[in-house]
Amino acid sequence: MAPEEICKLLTTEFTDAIVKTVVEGAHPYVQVSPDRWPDVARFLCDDSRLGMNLLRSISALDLLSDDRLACVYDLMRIVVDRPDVLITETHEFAIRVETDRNEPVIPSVADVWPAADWHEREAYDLMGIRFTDHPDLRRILCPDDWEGYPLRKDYEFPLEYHGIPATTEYELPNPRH
Amino acid sequence: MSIDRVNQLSSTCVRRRFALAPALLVLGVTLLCGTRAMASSGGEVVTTAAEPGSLLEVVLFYAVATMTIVSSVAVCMSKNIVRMALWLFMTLASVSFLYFLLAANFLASIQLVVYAGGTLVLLVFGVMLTNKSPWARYTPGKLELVGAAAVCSVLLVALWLVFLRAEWSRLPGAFAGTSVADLGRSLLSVYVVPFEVAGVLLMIVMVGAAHLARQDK
Amino acid sequence: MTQFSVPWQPRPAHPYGMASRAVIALAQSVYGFAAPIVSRFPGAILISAVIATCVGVWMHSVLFGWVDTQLIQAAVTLPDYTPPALSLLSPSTWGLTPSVIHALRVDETVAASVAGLLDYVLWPVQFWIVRDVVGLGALFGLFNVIPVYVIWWERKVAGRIQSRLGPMRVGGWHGWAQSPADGIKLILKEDLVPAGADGPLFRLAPYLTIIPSLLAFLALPFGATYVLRELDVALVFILGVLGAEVVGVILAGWASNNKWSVYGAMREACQMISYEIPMGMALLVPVICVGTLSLSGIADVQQGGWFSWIAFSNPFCFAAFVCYFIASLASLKRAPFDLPEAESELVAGFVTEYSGFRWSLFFFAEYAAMFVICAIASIVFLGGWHSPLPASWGGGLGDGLLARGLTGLLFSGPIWLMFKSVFLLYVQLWLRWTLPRIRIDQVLYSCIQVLLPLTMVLVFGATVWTWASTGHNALWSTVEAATRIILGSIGLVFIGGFIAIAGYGFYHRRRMVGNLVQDVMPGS
Amino acid sequence: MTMADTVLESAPDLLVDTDRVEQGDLRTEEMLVNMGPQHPSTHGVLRVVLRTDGEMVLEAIPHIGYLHRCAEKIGESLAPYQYIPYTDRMDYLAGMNNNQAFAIAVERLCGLEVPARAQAIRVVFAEFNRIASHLVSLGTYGLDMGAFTPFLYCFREREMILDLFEAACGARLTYSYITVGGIHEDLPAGWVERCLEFLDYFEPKIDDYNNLLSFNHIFVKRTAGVGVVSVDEAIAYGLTGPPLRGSGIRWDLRKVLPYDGYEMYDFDVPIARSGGTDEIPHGVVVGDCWSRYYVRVLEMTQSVRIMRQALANLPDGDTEAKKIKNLKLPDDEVYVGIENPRGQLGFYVRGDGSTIPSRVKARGPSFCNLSITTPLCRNVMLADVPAIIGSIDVVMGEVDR
Amino acid sequence: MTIGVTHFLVVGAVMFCCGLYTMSTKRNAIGILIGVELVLNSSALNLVAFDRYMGAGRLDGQIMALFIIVLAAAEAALAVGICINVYRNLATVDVDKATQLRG
Repeated sequence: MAPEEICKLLTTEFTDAIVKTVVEGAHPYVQVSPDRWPDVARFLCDDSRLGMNLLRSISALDLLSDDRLACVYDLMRIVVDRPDVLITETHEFAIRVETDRNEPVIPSVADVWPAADWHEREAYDLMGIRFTDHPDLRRILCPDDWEGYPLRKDYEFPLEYHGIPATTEYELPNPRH
Repeated sequence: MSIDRVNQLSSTCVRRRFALAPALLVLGVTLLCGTRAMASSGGEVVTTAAEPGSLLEVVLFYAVATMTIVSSVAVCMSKNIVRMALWLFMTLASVSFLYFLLAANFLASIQLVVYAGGTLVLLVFGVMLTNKSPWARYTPGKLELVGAAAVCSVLLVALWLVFLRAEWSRLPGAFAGTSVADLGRSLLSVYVVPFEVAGVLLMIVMVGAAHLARQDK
Repeated sequence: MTQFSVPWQPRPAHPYGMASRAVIALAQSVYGFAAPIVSRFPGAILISAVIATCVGVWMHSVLFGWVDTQLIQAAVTLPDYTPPALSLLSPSTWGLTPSVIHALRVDETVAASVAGLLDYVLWPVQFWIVRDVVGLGALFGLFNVIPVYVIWWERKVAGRIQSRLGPMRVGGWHGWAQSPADGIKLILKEDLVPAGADGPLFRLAPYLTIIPSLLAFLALPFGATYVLRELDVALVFILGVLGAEVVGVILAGWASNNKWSVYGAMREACQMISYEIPMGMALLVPVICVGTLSLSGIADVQQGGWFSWIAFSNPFCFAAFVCYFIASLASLKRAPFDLPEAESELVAGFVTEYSGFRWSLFFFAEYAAMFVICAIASIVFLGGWHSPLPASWGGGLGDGLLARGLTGLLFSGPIWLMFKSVFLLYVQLWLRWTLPRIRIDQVLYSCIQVLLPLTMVLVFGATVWTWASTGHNALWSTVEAATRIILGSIGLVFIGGFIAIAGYGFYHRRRMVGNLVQDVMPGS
Repeated sequence: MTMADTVLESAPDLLVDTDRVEQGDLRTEEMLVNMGPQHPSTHGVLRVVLRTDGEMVLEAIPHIGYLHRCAEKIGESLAPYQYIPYTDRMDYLAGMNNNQAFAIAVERLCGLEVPARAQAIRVVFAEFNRIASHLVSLGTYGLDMGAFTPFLYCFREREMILDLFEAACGARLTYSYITVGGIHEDLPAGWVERCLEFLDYFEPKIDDYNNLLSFNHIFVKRTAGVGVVSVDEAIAYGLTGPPLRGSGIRWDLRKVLPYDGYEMYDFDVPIARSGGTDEIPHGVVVGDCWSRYYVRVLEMTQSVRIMRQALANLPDGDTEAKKIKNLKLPDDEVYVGIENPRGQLGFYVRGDGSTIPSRVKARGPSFCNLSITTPLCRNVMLADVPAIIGSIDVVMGEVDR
Repeated sequence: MTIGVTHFLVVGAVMFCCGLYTMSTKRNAIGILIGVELVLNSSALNLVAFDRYMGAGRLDGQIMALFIIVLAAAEAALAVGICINVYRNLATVDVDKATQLRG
C-alpha cells in the first residue's frame, strides 16, 4: 500500500481524528489528535488492509517554537500468513501525535503494540510526555529520582547528582576537579 | 619483588599462623586411626593406632573427648540454627574419632559418610529451606530454660555417679581386633533379621519422604 | 583538587611481636640471598628441585626400610632384649638405645669411622611418631604441590584446547612458576570479610573444606608400602571425609551474606547428597568382586598386567568405572557439573565473597580432592600402582638396588599410580574445557533416574558374577578369561585411539590453528 | 538488617507479592535477587531483578540505563559528520552497521547519491561486521552456557576480521569507516585478496562451531525448548533480526526494503525450523533459545555469500559522494531502518535547515528485543535466565545509548 | 591411668544431656532434630564402648550402633520432609505453633 492510499483510508475512517496529512517527502505521515489516537492505533494494527503489526519506533520531538511536544510512531507491516516463505510485500507509515508542551499527555498504545511499553517509557523519561493508561510508567534510562527531561530543548544539565560532579564542561561554583 | 613486598609477605604469613591448625588436626587424626604401614614390605604391623593402655591413648582420648563435650555443649547453647548444625558436625566428627579410638574403623568411616556427609547436609538443607533468616529466634521461656537445665544437670550428675560406682567386669574377649569382614559376616548370619528389617524400614522411609516432598497434592 | 576520601577506614598497621619480627628478618635475608639466584637459573632450580624431591622420598624409604630390617628386626630377636616401659615418646614396641643400635651395626664397616654419631642419627627413626611426622610432612608437601601444579597444568591444557598458549612468562619455561606466584599474590591480598557476614563461620568455612581433603591423603596408598595409614576401610574412610567437605562449602555459602553464595551452597548440597549415592554404589561393584575395602588389598589383586585390571575383569566393573567417573565429576563440582560455582549464573557461587588466602584454600581443597578421586579410580579400577606389564615379568631381575629401581619404574611403583591419576585428571580437564554446563534439574535427573538405577543393576550383576566365579567351573573360567580379553581390548582401543588423536593433533598443530594466523594476517 | 531488606532497599520499585506464588508448589522462601549490573552473563551493565523461589524464577524485571550517555542529546548539537563516531559507540560490536544506518538516514534526508563502489564496499563491511558480531554472540552464548572454549575460537576468527578492519580504517572497534555520502577511504591495496583468503579459511570453521557447540548434546538440552517466543508475540514486542527469524518468520530488511544495493545480491534468509528435520536436533521448538542461536550461525554463511558476490564485482569509481561542505539538512524528517546484526536499527533524523539536526533518535534492536525479557523469564529455572538473555543477544551500549 | 569404659560413658552422658537440653529448649523443629541426633549418637557411642571393653569378641555393640546410624538417617530424612511440609503450610517451623493436625 502506498502512503497516499493509507492516508486516504485513514481520512475516510477517521475524519474527525486526522489533523494533518503529509504525503510528500521522505517520511509521509498523518497527524492524529491525541484523544482519538488509541482508536486509530487499534485500527492500524487490526485492519486487514493495513495490518501495521510492527511498531518500529516512537520518536518524541520537542517543538519548542510551537510550544508543543510530539510523538512520531513509525509503523510497519510484517506479513505473517506464511512465515516460512519470504514475503517482501510490506508498507511503512508514520503517525504523529502532538500535545501541549506544558501539559503533555498522550494516551498509551501499549495494549495495541506491547513494544510501545518501553518506547513510551523512554519518551516519558527523556521528554516528559505522560502516557495515560500505561501499565508501568517509570523512568527507564535515567535514575528514578532524576530531575527534568533531558531531551527537551530548554533542559539545563545539572551540575551535580547526589554529590557527584556531573560535568566537566561547565564551570562549577565550587570547583571539585 | 621489592624488599617491602617481602616484608609484607612475611608478615602476612606470620599473621596466617592459624592456618597451621588444620595441620595439627590432621596429625591428631593420623595418630588416631589406622594401621601403620612399615616402610619395608612384609614388616611387622601394629593392629591399632594407639594401643590400649598407652599414654598416647590417654592423651588422644582426652583431646577428642574435650572436643566432643565442648561441641555438644555448644550445640545446646547456640542460638543460631546454622551454628547449631556446625557444632553438631563437630560433635559427629569427634564421635567418629572416638570410634577410631575404640578400634571401630568401619563404624567411624560410616559415621563420617552417613552422618557428616548425609544427615547433616540434609539438616542444613532443611534449615535453608525453612528459615526466613538464620537469625530468626524462637526464644523459649525463662522458666522452661531453667527447668530443662535443672533436669539435665541432675540427670548428668546421677549418671556420673552411677558410672563411678559401677563395677564393670572385664570379659575375657575384650580388645579383640575386629575386621569389616567379621562385621559383615555377623550382619548376614546372627543379625540377618534386624538387617532385613532395617532394609524394609529404609524402603518405607524412602517412600514416605518421597510422598512428603511431592509437589502436587 | 579535592581529595576524594575512600568510604572505608584504612586498616591500622599491625604491630609485630618478637616472633613475627624474627620471621620477617629471616624471610628478608633469605629473599636477599635467593632472589638473584632464582631469577638467573629458574629452569635449573625447578629441575633440581624435582630430582631432589624424588631422591628425598627414595632415601627416606630406603632409610626406614634399612632401620626396620637391619636394626629393629635384629633387636627384637635378640635373646636378652626386653621392651622398655611405655612412654609418650615411644608409642611403639622398640625402645632401642643408641648403644643397642651401635651393637647391632658393628658389622657395618663403612660407617665405622663416624662411629658414635650415626647411632644418634638413627635413634629417632625407630619411633613411630617421628616417622609419622616425617610422613605427614611429605604428605603436606604433596598436598601443596599437587594443587599448585594441577592448576598450572589445567591452565596449560585449557590454553592448548583453546588454541592459545596459557601461562608463558613467570619462571621461564612455560610459566612453570605461575601458580606459586599466584599463591603469593593470593596470600598478600587483603583479608576481607563482608559486612553482614557471619564472621566466625565465614573464616572457618575454608578450613572445614580443606581439612577433609587433607585427611583423605592419610589413607591413600601411593604404592605397596607408600602409605601413611593402612586402613582396612580406606575406601569408605576417604569417601566419608571427602563427603564431609560439603559442609565447609555450605557454610561458606551461608555465611557470606550473599544470595548467589546461598544458591551455590544449596546447589552443592543438592548435588552432593544425590551423587554420593551412585558414586558409592559404583565403588561397591569392584569391592564386591574383590571382597575388601582396603585400597592396598584391592590393588594387590591386579598385579597381572593390563588384562587383570578390575575395570576389565567383568562388564559390570567396566560400566561401574564409567559411572564412578561421571559421579565423581559431580561430587567434585567439576564441569559439566560445576553448578555450585557456575560463573555465568551465580557469579561465583559459594566463593563469590571470598578472596585472597581463603579463596585459595577452597581451590586447594578442590584440586587435591580431584587428585584423590582420580587416584581412587586408578587404584580401584585401573590396577593401582601396577603397570600394564605383568609384575611376574620382572621376576628375573634379582634383588639388587638397580633391579628394585627397574621394577619400580617398569612394573609396580608409585610412579604408575601418579601417571594414571594424572591421566584421569587430564580427562577431567579435557571435559571441563569442552562441555557446557548442565542445569540443576538435569543434574538431579541424570543422578536419580539414570545413574542410580544403573549402579543398582551393576551391583546386582557383580554379585551374581562373583557368585558364579566362586564355583571353579571350567566353562565359567573360560568365559571370564574371554571377558577379560574382550574388555581389555576395548580399553586398548580407547587408549590407542586417544594416543592416535593426540598425536595427530600434535603433528598438525599448525594447521589446527590455521596458517593464516601465523603467516598471512596483518598484525601477526 | 536482613538480606531481604538490603535488596528491597536497592530495588524499592519492586514489591514482593507473596500471594502470587502458586499454591501447592514447594513454597519455600521467596527471594529478590539482583542479577547485575555487575554479573558475568548480563553482557554489560544490565540489571535484572529476579523474584525467585529456590531455583525457580517467578519474575524477571530488567532495569536498564546504566550506560546511558545521552547519545541522542549529543546528536542535536553536532553535524552529521561529527556524529558518526558516536554511532560507533552505540552497538559497539557492530560499528560498521551503525555508521551505515546513520549515514543512509542523512543521505535520504539530504538526497545524496552514493557512488556504486562505496555502496558495494559498505555491503562488504556491513556483512563482515555482521560476521564479527555474530561471532561474539556465539562465543558469549557458549560462555553463558558454561562452555568456555568456543568463545576463544570465535574470538580468534574475530581478531582476524578486526585485523582486516584495521587495515582498512585503522580502528578495531569504533570504525567510523562508513560515513555520510560513502565511505571514508578506499580499500588498501591487496585487501580484497586477503579478505577472500580469510573467507576461505573461515567457512569451514563454522562447522567447527557447530560440532563443538551447536549440536553438543548438553548445549541442546540447555537451550532447546527454553524461552519460546511465538510469532505473534515476537511481532507484538517488536522483535527484529535473529530473534524474529528464530521465531520462524522469514523477514529481513535487506530483502524487504533493500538499501545500499542489497537487491543485487543473491542470498537466503535463514529461519528456525523445528527439531527432527534435517540437521536440527530433536527437542528444538521454533522460537526457542537454540533457534535464535542457530539462526545466527546460518546467517554467517549467508554473509559470506554476500561478501563473495560483492568482492567479486567490486565496481570502480569514487568512494564518496561529491563532497558538500557544511551539509545543510532540509526542514524535513526521515526514518530509515537497516538490518543490524541484532535486528532493525532505525534512525529518525529531523533537520531544520541548519547544518545540525534538530532531533536524532536511534531505534536500537537490542532495546526492543530486551523488552521481551519479562514475559519470557516467567517460571523458568535460574539457569535459564542467562540462556534467554544470551539468546536475545543485547549490547547494552545500544540499549542505553 | 588407663582409659576404660567409664570414660566413654561419661562423654556419652554429657552428649545425652546436651541433646536432651536442646530438645527441650529449642522450638525450631530442626533444632529439636539436632538434639535427637545428639542423643542417638551418645547411645551409639556407649554401645561401641561396651563392645570394645566387654564385648567378648562379639560385635553386638557395633552392629547396634550401625543400626542406630541407619535409623538416625531415616529419621532425619522423614523429619526434614515433615519440617518442610509444616513450613509450607504454616510458614514457620516453630513447633509450638504447629498445633493442627490438618495438612
